[in-house]
Amino acid sequence: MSDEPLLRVRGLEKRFGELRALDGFDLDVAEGRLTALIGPNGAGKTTAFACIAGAQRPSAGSVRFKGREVAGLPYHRIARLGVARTYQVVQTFDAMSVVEAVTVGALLRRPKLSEARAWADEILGFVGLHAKRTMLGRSLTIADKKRLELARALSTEPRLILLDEVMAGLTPTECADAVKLLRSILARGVTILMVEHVMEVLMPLADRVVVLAAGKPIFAGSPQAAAADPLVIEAYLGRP
Amino acid sequence: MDVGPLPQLIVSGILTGLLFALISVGLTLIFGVMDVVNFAHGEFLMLAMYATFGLGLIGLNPILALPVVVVAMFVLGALVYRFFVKRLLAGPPEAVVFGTFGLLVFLQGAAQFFFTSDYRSVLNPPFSGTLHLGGIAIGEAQLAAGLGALVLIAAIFGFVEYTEPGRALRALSEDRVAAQLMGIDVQRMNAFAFGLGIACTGAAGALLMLTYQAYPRIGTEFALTAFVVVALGGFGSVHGVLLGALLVGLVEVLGGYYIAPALKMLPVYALYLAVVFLRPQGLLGRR
Amino acid sequence: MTVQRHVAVMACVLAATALFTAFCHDQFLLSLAFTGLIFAVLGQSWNWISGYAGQVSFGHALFFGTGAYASALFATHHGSPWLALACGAAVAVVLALLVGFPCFALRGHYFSIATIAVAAIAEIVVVNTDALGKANGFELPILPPGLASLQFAGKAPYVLVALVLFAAAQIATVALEHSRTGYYLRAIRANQEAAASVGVDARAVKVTAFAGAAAFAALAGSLYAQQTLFVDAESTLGLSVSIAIALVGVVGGIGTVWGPPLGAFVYTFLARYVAALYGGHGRGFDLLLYGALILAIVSVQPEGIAGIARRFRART
Amino acid sequence: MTNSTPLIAVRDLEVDYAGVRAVQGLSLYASRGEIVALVGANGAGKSTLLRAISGIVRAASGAIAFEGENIASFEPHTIVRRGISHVPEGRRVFATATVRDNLLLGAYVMRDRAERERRLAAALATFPRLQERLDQRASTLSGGEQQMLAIARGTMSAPKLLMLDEPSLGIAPLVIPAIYAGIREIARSGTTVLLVEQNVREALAIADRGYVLQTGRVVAEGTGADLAGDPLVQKAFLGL
Repeated sequence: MSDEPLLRVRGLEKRFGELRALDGFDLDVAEGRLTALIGPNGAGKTTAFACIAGAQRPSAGSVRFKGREVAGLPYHRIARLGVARTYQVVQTFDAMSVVEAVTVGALLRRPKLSEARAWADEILGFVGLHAKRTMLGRSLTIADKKRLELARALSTEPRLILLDEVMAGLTPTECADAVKLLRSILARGVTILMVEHVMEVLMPLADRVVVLAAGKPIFAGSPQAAAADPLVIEAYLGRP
Repeated sequence: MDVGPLPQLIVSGILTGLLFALISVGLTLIFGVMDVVNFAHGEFLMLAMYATFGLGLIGLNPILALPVVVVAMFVLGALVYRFFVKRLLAGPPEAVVFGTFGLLVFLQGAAQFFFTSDYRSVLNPPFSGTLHLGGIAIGEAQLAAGLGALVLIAAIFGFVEYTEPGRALRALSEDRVAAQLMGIDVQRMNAFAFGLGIACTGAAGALLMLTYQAYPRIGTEFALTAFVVVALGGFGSVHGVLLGALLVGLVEVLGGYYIAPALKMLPVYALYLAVVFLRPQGLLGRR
Repeated sequence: MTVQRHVAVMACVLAATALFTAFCHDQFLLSLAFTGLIFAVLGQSWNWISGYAGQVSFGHALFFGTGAYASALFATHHGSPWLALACGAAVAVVLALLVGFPCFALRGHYFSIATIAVAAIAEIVVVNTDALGKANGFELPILPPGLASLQFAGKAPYVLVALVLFAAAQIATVALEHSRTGYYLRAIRANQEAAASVGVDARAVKVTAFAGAAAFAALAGSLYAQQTLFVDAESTLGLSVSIAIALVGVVGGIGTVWGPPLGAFVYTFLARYVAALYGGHGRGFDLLLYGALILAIVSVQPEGIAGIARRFRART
Repeated sequence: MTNSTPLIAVRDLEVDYAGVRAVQGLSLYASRGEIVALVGANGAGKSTLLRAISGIVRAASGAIAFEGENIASFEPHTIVRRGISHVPEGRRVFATATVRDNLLLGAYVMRDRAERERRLAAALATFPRLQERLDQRASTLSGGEQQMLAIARGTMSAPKLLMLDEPSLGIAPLVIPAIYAGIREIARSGTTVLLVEQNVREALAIADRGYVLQTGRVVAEGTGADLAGDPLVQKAFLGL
């Protein structure tokens, strides 16, 4: 029991009609670490996230979080157990102000509004969005919307946070800021599982990468080893 | 074996269902092509009924008035799209719901104001007799309305299935982006589809005047039935509409006879709720 | 708006209405004020679910009618109209839970049409039930006037009672805006999927708000029944009532504290003005005007009159 | 027009997609009769570029010159009429329509009936497997056949420029050669092809020239053969 990782996925399958988006997906995520999920387009990374977080119901397989089976539980129940996420295409509450949007997340563990607002402010300070707390979600830049999503996810005090392409579309400076932020999230004791395609970012950051191709894991190990693995290169570039 | 009134009721249910189908096919067409639930759909039906009544005053019976009404409603529909619905589609998601809802209130108010709440029926009905076919008695007017609806539904199906604009409509309702990549002008086709949908309703309005009376709130009654029909068949499914309409027609007529006339709509609404709770995509709809 | 601002506006509205009631002796104006307040409460309760949570209902008369019928029945058979108010609200809450649970699995137009269907079923059932007076409705017993019997000689006391209910609805709405449920409702409207990702059980939250809204609508229905001493299906459960309630909300502005009262004021004012101009023929012209108003508002300012006011404030 | 003016030239294009600036100051061109491959990792902006050219997504700034005319602000249906056809990612055939109807929809902008029939015959000659499936619904086709249908549909409007987005994605490996043979044949008949591919080696093998894209910019260009041996390509793909 004690040696089971924080998240353990076994034989996960997700079918959409004929298409098998996930086809026997296995994954272990160790507590307190940053694990990265990479793979070519259409490999099933976002579907894997959706199935782990509960946004979609897996067709088969097991997802154990903190030693407990969570596959097929409703989305909000899994969030309450301590899994938070961001989206590949940002999903902010556009009509709410920044602090209100984060308060929605903060209310999960702090039902009293005043406490939730205070906590939201603290998290906004942590992600560097405090100065924009009264702006509407829809008027933020892309980088700030991503920060807002991150703040909303963190405000639920998750044990595990799933980050889907948080770096996409960011300028190099914004990327560097994001890397710093990820490190400080790890320092808070939050485990990270992230989908990312900029390997450059992952190299110094990830403890372990899992490469997904056609719905199956084809490699698990250090980022350096992944970049040199012939199977991984073939998955990306096609057969030589 | 005595089968009682059942055959009579079934015929009557089918004839009623065909008219429902004609009204609903317009609703589902508009929804399929542009994702708009036209809450004012019944009010266009009401307008068409008044138009038919008006044309009756200058001597055209409903059958002769039908083509005039259809063309007028098509133009009206296309204009309403061009100058109103198009703007709503660019706004927030509730805009379309509230906009067509506002249209409902506006048109109903206008009818009450200009035509009063009186019931109007055409003064020159072309059919008045009753046919007796093997023990089944059918009003000629009801039969004519049902058969007229059948012909028009067949025409619409044929149009959607076998013509170039019909193909474009189907393409748009299936995948808007892919349709654009084929070179289909979405705004033009939307206006066309809205016009066509309203024209279908217009035709139904003309046929309804063979057996019904026009009054300002008749639209809401039929629209409610049309929503049920469309939801049963699956929103956007043209073929599903025929199935849904016949089902609703039969349920309404049989329910009215075997339960109580005043309760005839009860099983229809119950059927709607049962279907949306158990099979939200409708009987033939795709998810 | 801050809470202090709400309190200030509230105080002004209450004082103005109370003064008007004290000094106005025109029974017709008073009965208009009563209607306006009832519609403000109805529009506000509709706003909870259709405005804040964005689930557009066209069947809200269900709860107005439930309150009217339940309290009328209770008052007829058991006496105290005050208990009847509570009874009407309780029945409406139970009904809201029963109806809301399956209906909130539906989204968008499927939900809207389901609300119409449920209200229509209720109307058909009432119209065909002997104990409820069928289509003719039934009259409430006339009791000696007084606060205990909730029956009064003039219209003014009714307005004051409605004013109390209105104040309660407004306070409840401000409280809702500053509560966990209020935040959750707005998050659901903004993005239900993202709300679920931070632990919001959308269906439970919506059902909760629905039950609260039903209670207020039922209280409005009970007061209405006590004032007219008569209930019938069409004027309490009919689709046209549901439409009028939504109209008040849309015209005033959804998702705001002061939108529905504003919409109710415009609604009753227009009706009165039009009736005065056109006499008995006015029926229909008011709808025409509201329809035109909605069309104009939706194409120009989808946030309703309250939205226009807010925009104006933001500019100055 | 002389052969020295390219058929299409994109200059300093910036495009936002799904809230991200997916194309950031991109320039490239394609001459008549060329096959030009666009390769790069997820999120490099390839699909967004195609969407901007076909008008599905509006460019934020920059120019798209097609036969010397800037089409950057044109409506999609006008762009199709100008002679650009876009076969989108994920095939997007009209599933409930028959194969024939799908093909005829491809020729929607052609008024001449006889010409339409000629195009139909040509398309069926390129992909003979569609011939026997003409009256079947597109949904009954296999993934590979659907891809053939999508490409054939794209050629029905007799385009001068055919843009293909990931034609080998999610297709059984056995079918891919038939698809590529079809693409080669279409190019031989004089149509310029812009090919976006994940399968770099395959794409560069048939391309005259290629561009390597990374985070919305061109990082390398050259002939197909040159790029195929360039270690930069592998780096770009793995996001290094």
